[in-house]
Amino acid sequence: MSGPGFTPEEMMTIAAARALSSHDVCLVGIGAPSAACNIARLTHAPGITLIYESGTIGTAPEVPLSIGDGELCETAVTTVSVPEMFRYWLQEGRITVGFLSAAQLDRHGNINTTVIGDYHHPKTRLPGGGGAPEIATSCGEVFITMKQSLRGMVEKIDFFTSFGHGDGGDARAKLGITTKGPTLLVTDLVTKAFTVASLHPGVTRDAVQATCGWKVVFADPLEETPPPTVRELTTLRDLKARTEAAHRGEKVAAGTGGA
Amino acid sequence: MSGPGFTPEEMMTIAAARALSSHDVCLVGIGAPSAACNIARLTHAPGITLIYESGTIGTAPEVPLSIGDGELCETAVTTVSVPEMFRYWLQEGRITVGFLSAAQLDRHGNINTTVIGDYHHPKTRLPGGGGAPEIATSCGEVFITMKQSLRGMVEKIDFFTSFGHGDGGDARAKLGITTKGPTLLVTDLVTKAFTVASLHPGVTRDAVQATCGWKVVFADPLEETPPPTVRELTTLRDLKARTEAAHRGEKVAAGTGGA
Amino acid sequence: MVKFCSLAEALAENLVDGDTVAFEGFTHLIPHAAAHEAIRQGRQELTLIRMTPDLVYDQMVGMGMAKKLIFSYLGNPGVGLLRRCRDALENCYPRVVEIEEHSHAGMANAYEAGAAGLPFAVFRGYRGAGLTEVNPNIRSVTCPFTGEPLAAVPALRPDVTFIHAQKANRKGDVLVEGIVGIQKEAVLAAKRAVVTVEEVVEDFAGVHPNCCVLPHWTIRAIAVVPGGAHPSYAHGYYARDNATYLEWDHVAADRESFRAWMKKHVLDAKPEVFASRVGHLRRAA
Amino acid sequence: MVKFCSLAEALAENLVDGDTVAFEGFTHLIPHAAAHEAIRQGRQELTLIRMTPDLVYDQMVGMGMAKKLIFSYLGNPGVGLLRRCRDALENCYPRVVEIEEHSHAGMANAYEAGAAGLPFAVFRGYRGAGLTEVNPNIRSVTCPFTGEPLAAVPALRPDVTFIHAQKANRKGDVLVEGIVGIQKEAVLAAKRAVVTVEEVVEDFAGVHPNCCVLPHWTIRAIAVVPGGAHPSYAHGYYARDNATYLEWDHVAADRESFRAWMKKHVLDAKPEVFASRVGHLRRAA
Repeated sequence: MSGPGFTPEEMMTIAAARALSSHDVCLVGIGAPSAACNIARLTHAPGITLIYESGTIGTAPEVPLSIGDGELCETAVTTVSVPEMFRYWLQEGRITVGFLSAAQLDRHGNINTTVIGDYHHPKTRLPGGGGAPEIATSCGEVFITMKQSLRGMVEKIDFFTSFGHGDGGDARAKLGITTKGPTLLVTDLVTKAFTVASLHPGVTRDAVQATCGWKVVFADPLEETPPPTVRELTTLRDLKARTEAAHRGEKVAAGTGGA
Repeated sequence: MSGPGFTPEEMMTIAAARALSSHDVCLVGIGAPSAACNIARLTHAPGITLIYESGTIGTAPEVPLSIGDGELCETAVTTVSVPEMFRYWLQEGRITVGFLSAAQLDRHGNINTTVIGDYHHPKTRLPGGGGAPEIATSCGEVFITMKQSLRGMVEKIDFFTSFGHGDGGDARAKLGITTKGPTLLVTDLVTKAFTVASLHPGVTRDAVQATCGWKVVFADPLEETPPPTVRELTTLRDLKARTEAAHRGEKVAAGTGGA
Repeated sequence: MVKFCSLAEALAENLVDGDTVAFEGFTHLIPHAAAHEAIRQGRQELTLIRMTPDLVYDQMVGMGMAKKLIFSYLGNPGVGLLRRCRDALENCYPRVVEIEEHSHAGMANAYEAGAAGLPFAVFRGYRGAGLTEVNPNIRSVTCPFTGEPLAAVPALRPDVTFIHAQKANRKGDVLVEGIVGIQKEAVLAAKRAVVTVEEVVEDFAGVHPNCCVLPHWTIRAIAVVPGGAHPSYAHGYYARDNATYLEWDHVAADRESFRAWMKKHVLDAKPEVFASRVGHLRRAA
Repeated sequence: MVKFCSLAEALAENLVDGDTVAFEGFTHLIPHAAAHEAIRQGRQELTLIRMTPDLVYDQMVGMGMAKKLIFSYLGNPGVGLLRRCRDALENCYPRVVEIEEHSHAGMANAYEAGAAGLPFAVFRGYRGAGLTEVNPNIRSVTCPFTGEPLAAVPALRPDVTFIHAQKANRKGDVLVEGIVGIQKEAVLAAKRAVVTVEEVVEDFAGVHPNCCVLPHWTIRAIAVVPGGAHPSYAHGYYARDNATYLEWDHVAADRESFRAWMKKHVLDAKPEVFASRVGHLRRAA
């Protein structure tokens, strides 16, 4: 991928942003999902409603560093308590799209962010589910973003933090879950539904399989993801620059004992 | 009862007010209970916390006409939603005293405000319970105020709107209810716990029995309720005058099409 | 998407015969104008939900529009009984009206469960209460940790909820302030929500972040009806018209005086009349 | 009755060894100063409850004060993992720490049930989730109307809850604004509540009636600790110190650097130091 003018991570965030529309009510996780949701808001989906699990509804942050920043509240239509967020807004099914990341993911969209190894004797203890177990089952559908790696995209996840499609088929329906679950996976290399729909510019089939722990199925015809537009890329880089400035700026101020 | 300088109704409200202290957190019904609670607040119990089921906590109204007046909110420490009121404040057991009135009352403090006659074919359909069924069981204790009459104080009530002491004894405990239930009944003639503790000034035992549908038990020694003090009476009459002025004033204004 | 339109249009598009409908407001912000529009448009066979049915349901029951009432307090607050409801329940006039009766706690929890998308609500209630014997929708669940039996009621999920609020902004977000009652839950529990407001403002800049704001995408239609809560009140706009509540006790006492009042003040009136009804109450708000 | 006193006194009187305690705050208003006081006073065998354990519980776990953790997200928000908690759970260093793990929805509902005085919470959750197999406190109840199975968790009822709030008034009422999180529920669910505040004001005149205010009779003790939420933030007072969260990732990576940092910044410090930590963040609030 020599010199396409953007990184695979940028392509991932932008491809994820493209999947959102102005009609969506989107529950935002932190990290890549937050960037994708805000890129969508700042480019083609100005009407999108962004909700953070800290209780802010309809936010428009400049620099979403964490899921509970003051700016989320200041720019929100309203800010509600955490129980209300999980009861009236998530559980009721008002959220059309939930955005999740994964430490481990399997081919059926099941997610592990809890533990590597045995739950009771962990090799690596990860943060756990937070809002994800119910985001995965109460949102209309779930979009997953993560960088491809053999460590992350595995045949069998170590712990079912968030239910995707179980072992496939009608596993969700069997549990009485009526929402769609994971419908979209965007990685640094591809955009896929259940099969790979689209290779990001310059990516080969071999490169996709080399970083994925399960046998990849490619759509036919297989498309190439349109590269980022200038507007998309500028918006993303501006957002990233603001985030880094916020970190750096305050660090400097702290170091000098600031005003 | 010739010329004691106060009416039996005034004595009732003032005797009820005296049962409250500054440490109480009191859930206020409308009508006589509201007057009694506010007399207490304006005389000997300035620290009392008054809560109205409309969601106002720590109110200090001048003219509490209804349970949801704007003034209740304006003078409150905070105003919460109705579900929160019933869940976090009443159900949890934060209220020390609930004040209730009754259309029909029996000797065990069971209250009917639902129906006279058969529930499905009512002779008189009354308003029903509102907040009372849970006030009766979730408040630390319950004070009841009502005017005595053979129609109201009956051997057997037509409907159990709010549970008092059932058929007596440990009926509450048998239902798993840990609160005290009705501990005080103040009428226009007497103040009683389970037995009549105190006759209001000028009232005879015969007069009490003549207006009560069950066999009245008098305490021994039987006390006489101290008559209203000047401060109590003035406060009560001021409150009443303000309430009537509010009614009348707005009626006049409405009639003239006012500005 | 939220639509700004006339009250007549909002009601015509969102309330149909046979609907289960809530006109909510807890003493404050009672949607009288919306209820009067439903009366003028002659909706029939409605299941009316409200914690405190109040004058508006006394009027709708008196006009024969209600098939069923779901409620917890059937009184004229601070005044007494609702005489048209009494006539219906005691004498089946003008028609038989079914009732499903709860306590306030039961209704509040049922709306909360509806807003939360749950099929039922759990709470500690109805202990020793006679309603458990006459209302088959009051059931019980057992705590799987302590074994305590608790009350269960089905969630309320109206087809339509009507509320009156202080203001909307241009995007259609709705602000409710003061005694917020059960309105947020009633809106979020409903399939469709219609809001009458005192006014529309450009935006909610300066409004406190923790205020009760209903985002525009939770609302179907907004109609501007100044005074639309009269004779109840709108905090910050006008005071409660207590005299009208007292007067209603006399109007509703008699079938003929009721019909005459309804013809003059509702059937032959329009939403615009509400503004003139609160003129003298504005100084007191 | 609420008591205004020093943080040292408030903590000494309200937290004892073996308590089940919540230091709550959802990114905003995290009670760092109170947690540091608990560390200085050397409380032991605590059961620590928090949705997002964050730096304060990483510190308390690292100091060996925690017998058990009840939580739903064990991360450094926006940064990564909590390395002292990892060391405890992966290597039992400095001691074995039991865990009871939930989802955010489970914890939020459990606090709500605690505030509501119920023994358990019902919600639609944990469907297909592995936590149901490792946490025996995740059970099920069946809707008595629809037959739907729903998740049940026991109510959270801490012995003590500590929160940080913007301000108290002279009577001891406490105001929380902005992202209010789970603080109201955590206070109302607890047997005792202790609040650190940025400042005490005469009264709350002008504060919106629907703001989150905890009445004085729901609080045991109030201590004024300006900056007491640092490195988290206090809406209207100072911004989040993001650099400190990044720095923590390095501090906590190593047992020695952790001990050295704790000695310097916690054990040898006093609550008053928090005010100086937020000086440079006030312009950004």
